Amino acid sequence: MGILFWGSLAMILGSGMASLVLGRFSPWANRVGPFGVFLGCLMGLAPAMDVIVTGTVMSWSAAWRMPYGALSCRIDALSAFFLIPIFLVSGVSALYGSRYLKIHETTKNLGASWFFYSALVVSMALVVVARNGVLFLVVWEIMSLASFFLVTFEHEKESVRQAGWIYLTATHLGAVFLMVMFVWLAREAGSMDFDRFEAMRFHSAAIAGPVFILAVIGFGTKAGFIPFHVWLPEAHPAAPSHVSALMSGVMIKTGIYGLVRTLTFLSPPQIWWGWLLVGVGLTSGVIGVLFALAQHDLKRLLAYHSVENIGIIALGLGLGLIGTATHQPVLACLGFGGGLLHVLNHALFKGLLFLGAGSVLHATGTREMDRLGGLIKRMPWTSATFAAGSVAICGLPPLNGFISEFFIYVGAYHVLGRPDASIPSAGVIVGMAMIGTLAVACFTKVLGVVFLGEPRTEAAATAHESDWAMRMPMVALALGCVAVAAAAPWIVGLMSPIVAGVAGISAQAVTTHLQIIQEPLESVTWIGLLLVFGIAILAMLRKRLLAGRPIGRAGTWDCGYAAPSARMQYTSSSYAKPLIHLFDGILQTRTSYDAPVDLFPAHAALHTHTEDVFRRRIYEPLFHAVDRFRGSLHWMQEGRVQVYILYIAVTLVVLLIGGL
Amino acid sequence: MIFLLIGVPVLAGIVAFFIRPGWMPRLLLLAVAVTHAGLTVSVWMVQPAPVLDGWLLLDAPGQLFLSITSLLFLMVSIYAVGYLAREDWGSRQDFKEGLLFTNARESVFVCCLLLFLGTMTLVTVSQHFGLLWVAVEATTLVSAPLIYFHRHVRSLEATWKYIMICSVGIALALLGNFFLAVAATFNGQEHIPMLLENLMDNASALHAPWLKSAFIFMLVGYGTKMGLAPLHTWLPDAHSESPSLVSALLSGALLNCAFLAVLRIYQVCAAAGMDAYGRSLLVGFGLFSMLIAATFIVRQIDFKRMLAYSSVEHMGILSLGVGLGAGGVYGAMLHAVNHSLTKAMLFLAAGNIIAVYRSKSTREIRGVFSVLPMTGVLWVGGFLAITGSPPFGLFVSELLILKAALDQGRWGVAIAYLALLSVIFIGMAAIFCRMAQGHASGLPAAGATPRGFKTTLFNEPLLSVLPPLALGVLTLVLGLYIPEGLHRILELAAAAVGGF
Amino acid sequence: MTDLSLLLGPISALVFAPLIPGIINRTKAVAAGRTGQPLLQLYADLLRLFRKGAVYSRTTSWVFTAGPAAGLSCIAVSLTMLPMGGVPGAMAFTGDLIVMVYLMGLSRFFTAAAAMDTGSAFEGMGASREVQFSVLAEPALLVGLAAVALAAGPAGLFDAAPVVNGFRSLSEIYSGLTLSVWANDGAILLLAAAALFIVALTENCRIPVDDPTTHLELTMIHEVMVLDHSGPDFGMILYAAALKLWFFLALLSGLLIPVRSENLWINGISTIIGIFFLAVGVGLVESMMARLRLLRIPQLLAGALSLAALALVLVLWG
Amino acid sequence: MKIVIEALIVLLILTNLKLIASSRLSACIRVVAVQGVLLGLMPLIAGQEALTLRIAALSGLTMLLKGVVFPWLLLKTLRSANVRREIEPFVGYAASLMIGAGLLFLAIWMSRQLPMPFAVTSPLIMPLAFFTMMIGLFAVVSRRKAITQVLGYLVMENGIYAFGLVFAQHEPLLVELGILLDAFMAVFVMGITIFHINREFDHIDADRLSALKG
Repeated sequence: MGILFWGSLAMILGSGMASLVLGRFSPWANRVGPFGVFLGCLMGLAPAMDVIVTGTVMSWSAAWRMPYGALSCRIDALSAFFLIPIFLVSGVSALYGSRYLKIHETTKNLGASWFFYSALVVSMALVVVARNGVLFLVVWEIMSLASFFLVTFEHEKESVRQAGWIYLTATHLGAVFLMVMFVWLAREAGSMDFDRFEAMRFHSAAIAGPVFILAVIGFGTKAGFIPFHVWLPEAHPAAPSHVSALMSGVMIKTGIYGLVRTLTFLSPPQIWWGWLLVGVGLTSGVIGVLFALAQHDLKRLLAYHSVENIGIIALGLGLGLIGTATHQPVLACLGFGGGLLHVLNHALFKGLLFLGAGSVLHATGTREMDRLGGLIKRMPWTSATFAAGSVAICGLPPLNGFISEFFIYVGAYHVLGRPDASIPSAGVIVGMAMIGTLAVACFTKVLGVVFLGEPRTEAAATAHESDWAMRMPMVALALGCVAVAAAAPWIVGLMSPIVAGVAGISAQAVTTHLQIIQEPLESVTWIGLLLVFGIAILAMLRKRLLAGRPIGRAGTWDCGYAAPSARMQYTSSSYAKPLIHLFDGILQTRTSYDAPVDLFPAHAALHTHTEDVFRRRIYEPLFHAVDRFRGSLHWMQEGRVQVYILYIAVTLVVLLIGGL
Repeated sequence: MIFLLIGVPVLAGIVAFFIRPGWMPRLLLLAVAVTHAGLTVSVWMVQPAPVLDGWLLLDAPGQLFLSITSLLFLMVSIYAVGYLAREDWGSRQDFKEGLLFTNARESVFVCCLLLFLGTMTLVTVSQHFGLLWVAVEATTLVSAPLIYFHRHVRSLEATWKYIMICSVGIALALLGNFFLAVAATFNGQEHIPMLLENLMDNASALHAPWLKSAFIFMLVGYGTKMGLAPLHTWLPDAHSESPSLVSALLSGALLNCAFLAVLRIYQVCAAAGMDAYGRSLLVGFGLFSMLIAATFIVRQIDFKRMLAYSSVEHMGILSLGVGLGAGGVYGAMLHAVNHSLTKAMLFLAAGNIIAVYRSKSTREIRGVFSVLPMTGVLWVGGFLAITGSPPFGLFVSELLILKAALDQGRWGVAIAYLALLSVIFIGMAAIFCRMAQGHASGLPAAGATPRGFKTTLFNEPLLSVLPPLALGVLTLVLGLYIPEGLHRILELAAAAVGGF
Repeated sequence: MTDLSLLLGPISALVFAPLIPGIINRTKAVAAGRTGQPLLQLYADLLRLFRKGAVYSRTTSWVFTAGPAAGLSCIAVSLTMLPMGGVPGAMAFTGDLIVMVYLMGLSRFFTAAAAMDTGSAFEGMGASREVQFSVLAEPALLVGLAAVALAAGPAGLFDAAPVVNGFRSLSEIYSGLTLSVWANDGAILLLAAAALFIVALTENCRIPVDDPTTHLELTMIHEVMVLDHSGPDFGMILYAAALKLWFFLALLSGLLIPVRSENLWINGISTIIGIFFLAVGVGLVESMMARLRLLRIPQLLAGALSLAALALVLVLWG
Repeated sequence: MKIVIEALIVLLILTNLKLIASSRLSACIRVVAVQGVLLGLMPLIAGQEALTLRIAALSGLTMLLKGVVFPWLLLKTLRSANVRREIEPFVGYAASLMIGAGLLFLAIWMSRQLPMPFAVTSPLIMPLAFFTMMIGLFAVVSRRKAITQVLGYLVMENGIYAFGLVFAQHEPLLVELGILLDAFMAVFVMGITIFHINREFDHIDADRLSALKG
C-alpha cells in the first residue's frame, strides 16, 4: 500500500513536470498534466481508504542532512481522513480544469500552471503526512507558493495581481506564527519530530496555552477564521475555477488539519480553548454567511461561504474541546466527529459549487449574478448539480451537509443542561440555526437569480452547457454528497479511530460513545428515503391528476403590467436587501443611488457595495500606520556624503561614551 | 598554495592591464577564475600549510568565505564574458538623464576585477590584524574603478561616496588596530604579536579597556565596509550604480570579507571574556540594520537599490545571528553562504532585466515573465529565496537564528526580527510580483534592445542566464540538503566564533 | 393498542388539518358578526383544485413543479415524528426535532426556489421576505424547544453527574411534560409556549405577520409566492399549508395540555381538542389585531427569540 | 628632550586649528604638508628606544609622502579644478574654532579614559592623536569642497598614524609600509575621482553630489 501512496505522488509530480517541459511547445501539456494528476489521485485514494478501513498505520522515516530535520512521514487515521478529500477533489478538478483551460492553450503556458497544480496536490498530501516540524514547514510553504502561482494565473489583470499579493502576504504572515510555534515546541521537546511532541504531551499551561493561540492564528489564517479570512474573498474569485474548487474545498482544510494535529500535542485541553474556538466559529459562521449574502459576485459569494463552513467546523472542534476538558466524552466525540465530518462534506459540496460557478463563468463570461438568469434551460446539468450542492451547503436533509451539522446539534443539546457547557452549547444552537437559515436565504438567491427566471443579458441567453469533461466532475461530486448522506450510519463506525486520536481516548470508547447518534442517523437516512419517495409519489399523483386535463402555457402573472421585461425580475441585491438592512451594523454596505427625476426619467441607478469590514477597519489602517512610520525615517538617506560620515562619527562617539 | 591563491589573480591583473581590449582579457579573466576555483577546491582536499610564520593561514571561517568568494567570482566571470561582449564601447546615451557616457577601458575593468579577487582572497587568509586591515583597505581601492565602469555622473557620485565613506571607516579600523597593539603590550615591554592565535592564546593578558575600544573602533570601521546601519550609507549608491556583475561581487563577496574582519576581532574579544558586550553590540546593529533596510525596501523605486538594501538587511541578520551566539552562529554562517549565492543570482538577473528594459525603475517595468521568461523565473525565484521562503536555503538559516533567539527566551529580539522580516517580505512581494507579472510594459522604443538579446522566447543569451541559474539551483539544494563537508566547515567556523 | 395509537397523530393530521383554517375563519367571522364561509370550505377547495387542469408560465422549469410536491412531502414526513401530547410520534428518535426544523427549512428552500423560478418580481419579493423571517424564527423555535426539553427532563440533568443520555427525542420530552412539571416551572413553559406561538403565526403566515386574505401583491408574503401555481399544484400547497398549521398547533397544544395518562387515546384525543381550541385562539388574535408593518416584524421575532432565550436561562439558572 | 616634543605637539595642534580656520584651499594644503613633516619628525624624538634604521626609514618615508607627495598631488588637482577657496562651509570659521576647542577637550577626556599601560615620553601625545583625528573627521563633515574632504581624511590619517608611530612601534615594518601604501593609493584614487568630478560637473562641491538618495 505504501508503494501505492508514493507511486501516486510520483505520478502526480511527474506528470506535472512533464507538462512543464511540454509547456511552451504543444497543447499536450494540457492533456498530460491533468490526466496524470487524475490517475495519480485515483491511485492515492487506495492507501488512504486502506488505512481508514483496516486501521493499519503506515510510516516511513529517513535521515535528513538538515538541522532539526528528518524525513519522517506517517499515514494514521487522521492523515488518511484528510487525504481522501485531497485526492478526490484534486482528481476531479484536474479533469475539469483540462477542459476549462482549453481556451488558453494558444495564449498561455499551461505547462507551468499544471506543474504548480501538481505541486500543490503533492504538497497538500505531504502536509498531512509529515511528521517533522521542518519538513512540515517546508511543504506547507511550498503549498502556499504553488497555490499563489495558480491564483495569479491570469496575472494580466490588475485585480488578480492585487489578490495574489494579498494572498501571499496573508499566508506568509500565517506561516510566521507557525514557525514560532514549532520552534517553541522544539525548544521544549529538544527535537522537531511530531512523535517527540506527542510523547511530551505539553500540559503546563505556560506552554500549551500560547502554543494553542499561535496555532489558531497560524492555521486559522490558512483555514480562513475571521478575522484572518481577508485573503479568501480576494483569492478565490481571482483563481481559475478548478483551482478555486481545490483551494476552497481542500487547501484551507489543511489549516484545520494542522490545528487538530497540534491538539494531539497538547493535552489535556483547557476549557477556554473550547470557548475560544466556539467564539471564533460563531463569528466566522454568522459573519461569513452575512457577507456572502451581500455579494453580487458569484465566486466571491462562494468564498465567503467557505468562511462560514470553516466556522461550523470550528464550532464542532470547540464543542469537542469543551467535552474533553469537562470530561464529557460523548460531547467530545460528537463535536470532533461533526467537525471532521464537515471537513469532508464541505470539500465535496464546495468543490461542486465552485466547479458549477466555473462552468457558468465559462459559458457566460461573467461572475456578476445580476447579469445572469434562466440558465436552467440552457445548462440543465450544471443547474441540477448546483442545486444539489446548494441543498447540501445549506445543511438541509437529505444531503450530507445535514449529517455533520446533526452531529454538532446533538452534541450541543446533549450537554445543554450541564452548567459547565450550557452557555457555549446554547450559543452553538442559536448560531447554527441562524447560519442555516441565512444559508438558505443566500442559496435560494443564487439559485433563483443565476439559474431560474428569465435571462437578464444576451450572454446569459446564449449560454451553452459545458461538455462532459466539465460535467462529469460535477456529477461525481454531487453523487458524493448523496453517498455520504446515505452511508452516514456506516461512516460513523469509520470515524471512530479518527476521532479517537483527537479526543485522546480509545477507538472502542469512541464507538460506544457514538452509539448515541448511530440509531438517529439510521432514522435520518430512512427519512431521507421517505422524503424522496414522497416527492416521487406526489409527482406521479400530479401527473395522473393532470392527465387528460387542459394544461395552459402563459406568461408569468404580471399584475396587469403591459410590458414586463427580464430586467424587472428580483435581483440578487433586491432579494438580499431585507436581511442586509437587518444586519447593516455589521455589513456596513455602501449604497450609491441616483434617483429617477421628473416625469420621463432618462437614467436611474442603484449600486450597493459591501467590502470586507475587517480589511477596511483593521488591516488597511494597520498597514498604513506601518507605512507612515517607514516614511518618517526617509530623511536618513538624503544623499550628502558629509551627513553620512557624520553618522559614522556619531555612532563612534556614542559607542565610546557608552563603552568607556 | 596560499601564495598561489593570492598571486595568480594579482599577477594576472597586472598583466591584464597591459593587453589590449578584445577577447584576450575575457579569456584571461575566465582562466584565472577557473584556476582560482580549482585551487579553492584543492584547499578543501588538503589543508594548506601556513606561510609567513602564520601570518597567512586558512582556518575554517577563512576557508568558508574564500570558497564563497571563489565560487561567486567564477560565476560572475562567466557572466562577464557575455556581458563585456554585449557592451558597446563607444559613447552612448544614459537612460536616466540622457547624457552621453562611455565605459572605462575594458583592460582596466578586467585588471581591477582580478585585483579585487586577489585582495579579497588576502582578506580571507590573513591572520595578522595589520595585514587584514591593509587587505580590506586594498579591496576598497581596487573596487572603486569597478563602480565607475559606466562613466556617467551618478556612478561617479557613487564612487566618490564609496571611497570617502569607506576610507574614513577603514581609517577608524586602523586606529582600532593600534589600540589592539597597545592592548597587547603588557608592562611596557613585551608585545604579543598581533596574530589571531597568539592574541587568542593569551587573551586574558590583554589590557581590557584598550581591547574594548579597539573592538568599538574596528566594529565601526569594518562595519562601515560591511554595511551595518547606520554606517551602510554608501552601499545602496554603489550597488545601484555599478555594473550588475560588480554589484553581485560587492554584495556577495566583499561584504562577507568585511564581516570576516568583524568576526576576527570579535573572536579576540570573546576569548578575552568580553563576549557579552560584543554580542549586545552585534544584536543592536543587526536589528537596526534590518529596520533601516525595511524602511527603504518598501516602495523602493529602483530595484537595484532595493537589492542593495536587502544586502543591508542580511548583513544585519548575520550580525544578529553571531550576536545571539549558540546555534545562531551556525545559522549565521549558513546564512552568509545562502545570501551570497542568492544575492549574486538576483543581481545577475537584474543585469539581464536592465539590459533589455534600459531602466531600473520598479514603477515602469512590467511583464518580465513574458519578455524574458528565464530571467523572469530567476527573478521571482530569487525573490522567494532572498525572503527566506522554503524550499530555499535562507529559510533554514533564518529558522536557525529564530530558534537561537527563542531558545534564549529573547522574545523582544525574536518578535522584532520576525516583524521586520515580514515587512520586508510584503514590500518585496509587491515590487517583484508587479515587475514580473502583467503585460510587458516599460520597454524602450524598438531597436533599443542590445545585441544578444532578442525579446522573444528562449533567446536570452545562455552566458547571462546560466550563471544565475546555477546559483539559484545551489541555494535551492542548500534548502533541501546540506552536504556533509559544508556542514563540517560550518560547524568548525561556528565553533571558532564561539557558537555551535 | 399502542401501535395503533401511534398512527393517531399522522392520520388525524391528514384528516382534520383542512378543518383548522375553516375554524379560524369562522371564528373571525363570528367575532366580526358575520356568518362567514362554511367550516369545510378548504376541503371543497382542495377537491376542486385537484380536479382542475393547470396553467404554467413559459418562464418556469421543473423547479417550479417540484416546489409544491417537495413542500407537501416535507411536512408530511415531519408529521411522522410529531408527538400528539403524550402520544409519541410514529418514528421518534433522538434529535428528531432538529430534523423537523430542517425539513421546514427544506420546504422553504423549494417554495422560495419555485417562486424565483417564475421570474416575477412579486414572487421574488415574497420569497425574500419569507427567508428573512425564518432567520429569526428558527432559532426561537429551537431554543424554545430546548428550554422545554430541559424543563421536562429528568432531574439528573442538572447535577454535574454525567447522564447516560442527556438528549432525547421530542416525543420523550413531551411525554415528560406532566402536571408536576407545570406545577414546578410553569412560567418557563408559558414563556416557551409564547415564543412557539409567535413562531407558529410567522411560519404559517397569519396575522400579525402576514394577512392571508389580503389582495394586494405588494403586501403579501406567502400568498404572493404561490401566485402562479394552479390546479393540483396549488392544491398541494394549500394542503401543505394546512398541515403545517396543524403541526405547529399540535406542538403548542401538546405543550399546553398536560394530560399524560397511561391511556394514549385519552392523551391523543385531548391534544386534538386542544388544537381546535388553539385554532379558535388564533382566530381571536387575528380578529383583534391588524398585521404589523414589514419593518416591525423582525422586532416581533426578535422578541420571540428573547422570550425563548429567557425561558432557557430560567431553566439553566432558575 | 621633552621640551622639544611638547613644542612639536603644540605646533601640530596649531596646524590643526589653522586647517579649520583658513578658507584658502592652497593654504590648507600647505598646512597639511607642514603637519606631515612634523609627523615625520615625531618618531625620531618621541620613540622610547634608540634611533634604529627602521625608525629612520619610516620617518623618512612619512615625511616624503605626507610632506611632499600628497600636497603636490592635491595642488595639482586643485590647479586642474580651478577653485581657490572654500565658499561658505556648513560650519563658519569662528564656530569651527569653537568646536575645535571642544574637540580638544573631548580628546583629553578620552585619553583620560584610556590610561596608557606603559610609560610614555609625553602625556600630551595621545590627546594630540585623538585631536588630530577628530579635526580630520570634522573637516570632512563640515566642508563643501571635495578637496577639503580629502585634506580632512589626510589629517585624520595623520592623527591615527601619529598614534601608531609613537605607541605601536612593534608593528612590523611590512604593515607600516602597507599602511603608507594604502594611504598613498587612497589619496591617489581620490585625486583622480576629484579630477573626474570636476570634468563631469565642473564643480567639486561634494554636497552637490546628492542625486542618489532614498
